[in-house]
Amino acid sequence: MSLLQVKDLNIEFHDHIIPETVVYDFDLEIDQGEIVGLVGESGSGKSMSAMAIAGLLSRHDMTKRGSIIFDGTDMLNCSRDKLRSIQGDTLSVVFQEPMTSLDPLKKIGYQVGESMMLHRPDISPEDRKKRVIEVMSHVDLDEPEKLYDMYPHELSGGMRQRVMIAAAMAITPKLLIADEPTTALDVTIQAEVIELLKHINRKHNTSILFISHDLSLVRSLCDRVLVMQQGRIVESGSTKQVFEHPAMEYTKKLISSIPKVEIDDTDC
Amino acid sequence: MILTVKDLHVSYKNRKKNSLKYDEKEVLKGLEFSIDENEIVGLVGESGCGKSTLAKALLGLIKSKSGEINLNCKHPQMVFQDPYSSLNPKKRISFILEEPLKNLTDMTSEERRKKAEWILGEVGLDKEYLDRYPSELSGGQRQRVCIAQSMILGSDFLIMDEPVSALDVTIQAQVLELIRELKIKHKLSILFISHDLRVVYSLCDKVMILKDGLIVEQGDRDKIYRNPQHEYTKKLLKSAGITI
Amino acid sequence: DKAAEESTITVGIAQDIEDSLDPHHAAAAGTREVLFNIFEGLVKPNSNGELIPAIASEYSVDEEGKVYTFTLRDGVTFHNGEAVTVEDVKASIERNAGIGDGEALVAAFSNIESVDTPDDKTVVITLATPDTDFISNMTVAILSADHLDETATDPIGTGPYKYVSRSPQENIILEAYDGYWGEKAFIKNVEFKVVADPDTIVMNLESGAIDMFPRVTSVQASQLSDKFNVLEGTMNLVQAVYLNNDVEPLNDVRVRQALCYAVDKQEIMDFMADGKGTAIGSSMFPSFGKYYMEELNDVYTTDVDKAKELLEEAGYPNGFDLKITIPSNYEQHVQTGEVVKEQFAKIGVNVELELVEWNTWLSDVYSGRQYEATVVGVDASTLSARALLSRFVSDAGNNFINFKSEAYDEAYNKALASTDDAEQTKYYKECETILTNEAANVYIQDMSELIALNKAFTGYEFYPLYAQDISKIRPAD
Amino acid sequence: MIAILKKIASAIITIVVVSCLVFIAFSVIPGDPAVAKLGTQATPEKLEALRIKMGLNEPLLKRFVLWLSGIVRGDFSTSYSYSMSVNSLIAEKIPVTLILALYSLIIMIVISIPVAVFAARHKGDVIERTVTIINQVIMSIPPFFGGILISLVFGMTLKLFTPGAYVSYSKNLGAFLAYMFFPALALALPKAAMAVSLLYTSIVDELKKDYVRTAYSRGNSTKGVFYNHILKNACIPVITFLGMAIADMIAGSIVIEQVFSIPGLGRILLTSIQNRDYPVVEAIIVIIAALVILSNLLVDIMYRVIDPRVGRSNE
Amino acid sequence: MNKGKKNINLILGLILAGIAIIPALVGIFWTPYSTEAMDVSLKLSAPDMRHLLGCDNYGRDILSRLMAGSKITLIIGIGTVFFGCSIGTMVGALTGYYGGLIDNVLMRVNDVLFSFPSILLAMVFVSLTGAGNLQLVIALGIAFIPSYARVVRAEFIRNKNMDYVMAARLAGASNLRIIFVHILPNTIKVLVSSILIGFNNAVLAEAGLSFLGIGVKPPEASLGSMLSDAQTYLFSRPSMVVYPGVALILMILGIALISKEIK
Ligand SMILES: Nc1ncnc2c1ncn2[C@@H]1O[C@H](COP(=O)(O)OP(=O)(O)OP(=O)(O)O)[C@@H](O)[C@H]1O
Ligand SMILES: Nc1ncnc2c1ncn2[C@@H]1O[C@H](COP(=O)(O)OP(=O)(O)OP(=O)(O)O)[C@@H](O)[C@H]1O
Ligand SMILES: [Mg+2]
Ligand SMILES: [Mg+2]
Repeated sequence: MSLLQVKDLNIEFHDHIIPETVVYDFDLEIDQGEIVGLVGESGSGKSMSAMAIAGLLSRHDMTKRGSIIFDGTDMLNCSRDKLRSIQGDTLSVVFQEPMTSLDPLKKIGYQVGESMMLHRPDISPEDRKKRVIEVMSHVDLDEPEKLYDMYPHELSGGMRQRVMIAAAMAITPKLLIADEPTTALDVTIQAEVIELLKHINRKHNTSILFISHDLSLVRSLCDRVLVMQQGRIVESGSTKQVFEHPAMEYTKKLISSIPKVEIDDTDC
Repeated sequence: MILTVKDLHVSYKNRKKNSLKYDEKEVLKGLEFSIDENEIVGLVGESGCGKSTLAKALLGLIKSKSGEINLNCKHPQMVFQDPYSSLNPKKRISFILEEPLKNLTDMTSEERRKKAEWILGEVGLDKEYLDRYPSELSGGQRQRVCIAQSMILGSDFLIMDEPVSALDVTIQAQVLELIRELKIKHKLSILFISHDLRVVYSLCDKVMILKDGLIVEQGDRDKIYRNPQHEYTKKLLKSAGITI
Repeated sequence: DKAAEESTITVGIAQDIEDSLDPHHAAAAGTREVLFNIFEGLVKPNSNGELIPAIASEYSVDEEGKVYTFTLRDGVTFHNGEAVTVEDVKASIERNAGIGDGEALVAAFSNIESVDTPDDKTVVITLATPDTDFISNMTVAILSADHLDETATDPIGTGPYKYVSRSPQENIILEAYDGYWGEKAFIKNVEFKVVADPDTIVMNLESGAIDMFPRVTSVQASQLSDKFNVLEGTMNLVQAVYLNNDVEPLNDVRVRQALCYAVDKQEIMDFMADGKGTAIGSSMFPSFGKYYMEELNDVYTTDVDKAKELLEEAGYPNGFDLKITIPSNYEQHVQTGEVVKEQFAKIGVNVELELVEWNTWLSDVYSGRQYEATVVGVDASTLSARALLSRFVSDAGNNFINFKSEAYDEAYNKALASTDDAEQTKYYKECETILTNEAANVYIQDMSELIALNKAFTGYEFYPLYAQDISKIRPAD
Repeated sequence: MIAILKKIASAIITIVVVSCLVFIAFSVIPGDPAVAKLGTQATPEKLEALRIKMGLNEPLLKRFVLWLSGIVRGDFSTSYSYSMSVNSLIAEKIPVTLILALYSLIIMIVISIPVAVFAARHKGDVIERTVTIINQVIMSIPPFFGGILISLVFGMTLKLFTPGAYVSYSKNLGAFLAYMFFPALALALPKAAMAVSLLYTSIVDELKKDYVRTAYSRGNSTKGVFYNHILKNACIPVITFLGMAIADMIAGSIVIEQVFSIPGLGRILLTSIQNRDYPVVEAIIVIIAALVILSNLLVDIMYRVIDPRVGRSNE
Repeated sequence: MNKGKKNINLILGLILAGIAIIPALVGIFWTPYSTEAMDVSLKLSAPDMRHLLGCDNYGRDILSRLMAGSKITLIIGIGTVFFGCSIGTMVGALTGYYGGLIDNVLMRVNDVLFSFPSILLAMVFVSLTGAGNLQLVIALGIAFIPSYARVVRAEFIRNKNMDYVMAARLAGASNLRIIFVHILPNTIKVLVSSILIGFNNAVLAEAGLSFLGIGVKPPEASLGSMLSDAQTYLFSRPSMVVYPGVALILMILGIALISKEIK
């Protein structure tokens, strides 16, 4: 059985007078060790779907229908305690904005170690610190001991994103949801983060749901791709298939809007 | 030459923590380049390397420490990096567009209105947008308004500071198309700032690579993309996935 | 009385002692009434308004009224245990007379020519000019001769209570003096507690934070529960709309009379104290029985038409504008002012009330005499008619209303000169009548004084002077 | 550290400027302390004598220099109306006012944090709206009136304390603190209401931030997210208010001291203004200003302690 | 944001403020009875058909005095805010925009003012100039300048480096034009809420000064002075305390609710 099974997920907001559906009939399956890409224009519902999967959409003014089974747990109907025991343990999230997604007043070390503190209370603080530093060095952060006592604002965007990833990887999850982890970063750093994700996937066999609107990144990282438009999945399939033989107009448009650099043709 | 720059130094003065002294941080350390008429020059560099600083220094919005800037253009204009903060949220689009005309020409209000309608058409927006506030526009539309404002005086030199990086891929493509068109139609010279090598390639005639306050490489687009000399350029191209 | 030995009473006072603890330098009425318990003079007043011997056991005056001879009482001691000597008396009186350093602290004392101590029991005071009324000044406190300068910080007297401590704006604590020569105080500990906010008086009384408050208003009194007795006396002051006799149009006697006809004293008392208080018609209040002339109250009965007529005669048919300056800290005078404003409006006199701080009042109105009219109460510092009447002599330093009348000056001087009591009283009464007929001021009332006293205590006595004699108060059974 | 030293230096300069202004203001305003002291007994000769005794006849500059040099030595000269040095007069009163202000600061903090968190957790509920309304009503009550109501309710009706029965701290510290609770409450309530509404808004703002989602994604409970992450962040904008609140509390104590018969700085100040007892007035104003400046300095330092970003990035 | 809820608050605020302010507005032109005429026979009389809220200790119609008192309170509140806000805004705008020496000097002055608690400043000022509505307005106004100056200055500092200001400069706008035409409108939002808070504070401060006996001049009344006068009757005629108290609370509450929604 696959690690994650989402069927007919619908998300509806009620905070305006007319209810607003932002995700329709979302279907998704991810196997252990698989990297799945989710692309689509801004506002197409990528983040909403991902947050629903991570159990982070629990506001009064919205409803979710369908089913999300993660690792045998029904994420939509289980108790909050059950949900909490999964979040940060077997399922972790790396968010879109590394600049704002870290608590500005907590030290890096605390934030990386927080899920370990919450889910592995038996680990002593000293051990925890050791492990945190270890994880931090795994994501190629230099001088993790020094970083441990620093605050987010003292780090560059790339470093913060690594910290986010380290925090998500602190107790090796089965599924890592990465919501546009590179959008805010420089090209050179973007490439490094992609390498890092690949590395994690290979080393721990962690499944990754990679969300982006940068098609070139998706192409270089993912095994499978889903394309979303206005809350619906309009196309899905293996990366190669979708990029080389897009079925939908929309997908074609997306792919064609990547500025081309046609140097390859000329002799060099 | 519409612009020549010689040995430009720019620095920020800041009071650093735990110090009474001003801490001078030199961001640009001796730039030298020029821009021809009707030419788009791309300026590429990682975040924080001083691209926006250079743009503002060229237009005199921040003081440069030393060096020479020769700009043969009466009212050079700029499209700012962030379309959200570069439009006054309390003013209607019509006010924003007419502002340069009001301050720098003696057109009557009808003439100004006409001109605003016309320029809005040029950037592909309906004239009904004139009565809207910036908050009622999408990011792409705002960026068009910014471009429109920068062109309304008819100046022939523009600086565009990452005009597309805040935009969606599909809208990005539209805006780039617009810039191409405008350049041809109005014979503009543009300093185009971006960190996206792909975008730069698709638009510019010449490219400059900025690193650590210095231009490490500059020249014709194809020359640089095909045959990068500097290590940093190579790294940039590589991480952008542009393999040779 | 043994049970009362350790008893305690807390007395609320509206103002802290802010001038001085030294009785010779204390000026405020609020200070005098507290210090009354600590200090005594050669004689002291009793509650009937008579002077009784105190530190002196007896005294005599010569025929002419020039030489006063006092015999010290045996066994009078200061609170530090030392016996009072003639040197102490001499030093105290000379200090007030300014003998030695020039300036007399009390105007009447400048008349003293010499203070002699023929033996260690006798003090002889010789005056420059005869003054039969001088004895009323002999209530001045007797202080220890070698403690004079420390009195301001460590007051030592001979009274029934001795000073223990004070905390500015908080309290003044006294304790019964065991060595007191006279009838000893019933209550051992007394705390005078400053209750600055009048609106909390009732609450403080009801909560038990204070046991007694002199001078509650009738509204406050009406709100008290039956835990309290409300004793009624008079404040012994002359409340009036004092008029600056020098300014237009108040320099015209008809205008002043018109104002007198315009006020309705009863209405004022009704508003302020549910009718309590005594209407007065001149600068004298009833507790000075001998000098008080009730008939003067009816010289000007409220008569709006008459008032208007007088105004017309004086050339103000449409009235005029009048600014009444009132010290804002005296709520009862402010209230009176508000009522007077309405009453004057009926005859076309348009009043503007100007509230000023006490200090501004002192400097602008009282010393500077830059004002048109004011509402205050004037009290008497000694038990003598002169205390009230001397200020209206044309050239008196404290004649703040600029009253000028030759007839008055003459009558007053005759009163001073006369050695016969009946004759003197006659002249004083003449003075009062002149004040009334000249309408020097718009006299209103001697305000009623209501004392709220917890029923746990009894024995309170009113004095015709500012005094809270705690030594008479005793626990009720 | 140097930044803090600089702040301290500028605080000291401000205090000096305040002192000069105060002294000059009270030297040029009308109103003669000698008149005030002598009252109705004043005669020109007596006044003159007293003025000389008080040193009022000296030239302004000389008096100012004398006064300032006194202050530098910590000597505020002698009160006109009380026969004691201003120092000993005030030394006795400062603790009263300070404790009142601190006490109410503590009450304010203790009340406002849980209430604000509670309201924010129930955002949109009836509970939240009730809290908001009660809050608004409390903010609308003039402080002196609030004080009277508190005496009435807690003192007269519930008999939890005896209005007016102030006990000096030097006599009985326990009774003093017990008595001061209600005045402090009266002083704190409106500020607490203000703090609740600020903190509430701030928490709601923080709730929208991304790091909250991150905290949830790690498996934090709601309580954990609120108290571990949001609260500290939400406090930052409120800290500025804290500085102002301290100032307001010191000023507000003038009124509250009057209502509750507490002999603190406020009471002395009021009567001294009336008595033209300028040495006292000047001293108290300088001290209050210094306290306010000091508390702002503390707030500044607090910023640095709580928020690691302050002082490291530029303004 | 939920529109429905928003409107309820706004409407409630308008109603409450209306209850308090409309009588005040009417009070400018007309009151049922004279606010100063006294009548012993009506002293402390209970409400009846002729005197809907009864009469006070001088037999004056309480309703009329309430209307006039609200008017004075309103005038003082508005006057204070107007005075403090206009000067504070100027100071804040100039210091925030130009920075440098002007900023340093004016902000020091501001700090000095700020370090006097407002009520203290007003007390000293009133003791200098004497009581009176104008004096009160000026005294409180001066006391409130620093708070406005701070708010506006912060907004100007935040705004002056924004790209739209640079754009305006490129468009040839002068400094003054940038300050007043471009930046100032962007501070309105913040300013409005501090104006409303300031109004509340002014009203409360006036009440406090009345309590200390340095407020309006009797027989004129403000809600604060009525409240403080009526305390004497707290036990015997609590309603006399209730009326001005409620009027004061309604006024402040209403305006606070409105200000919340405007935010
Ligand atoms: N509270 C809300 N009420 C109603 N609609 C909402 C709400 N929050 C988000 N939406 C809508 O849900 C849709 C999906 O948003 P989502 O954040 O998933 O987009 P996205 O694909 O992640 O876009 P981006 O690439 O910009 O991150 C958007 O149209 C958005 O407007
Ligand atoms: N007002 C300022 N004061 C001090 N330092 C500044 C200021 N503005 C920018 N800097 C610094 O100057 C450097 C260059 O900034 P600049 O905005 O020019 O970068 P950029 O190349 O435009 O970056 P980006 O691609 O992110 O827009 C950065 O390190 C930045 O931190
Ligand atoms: Mg998203
Ligand atoms: Mg930039």
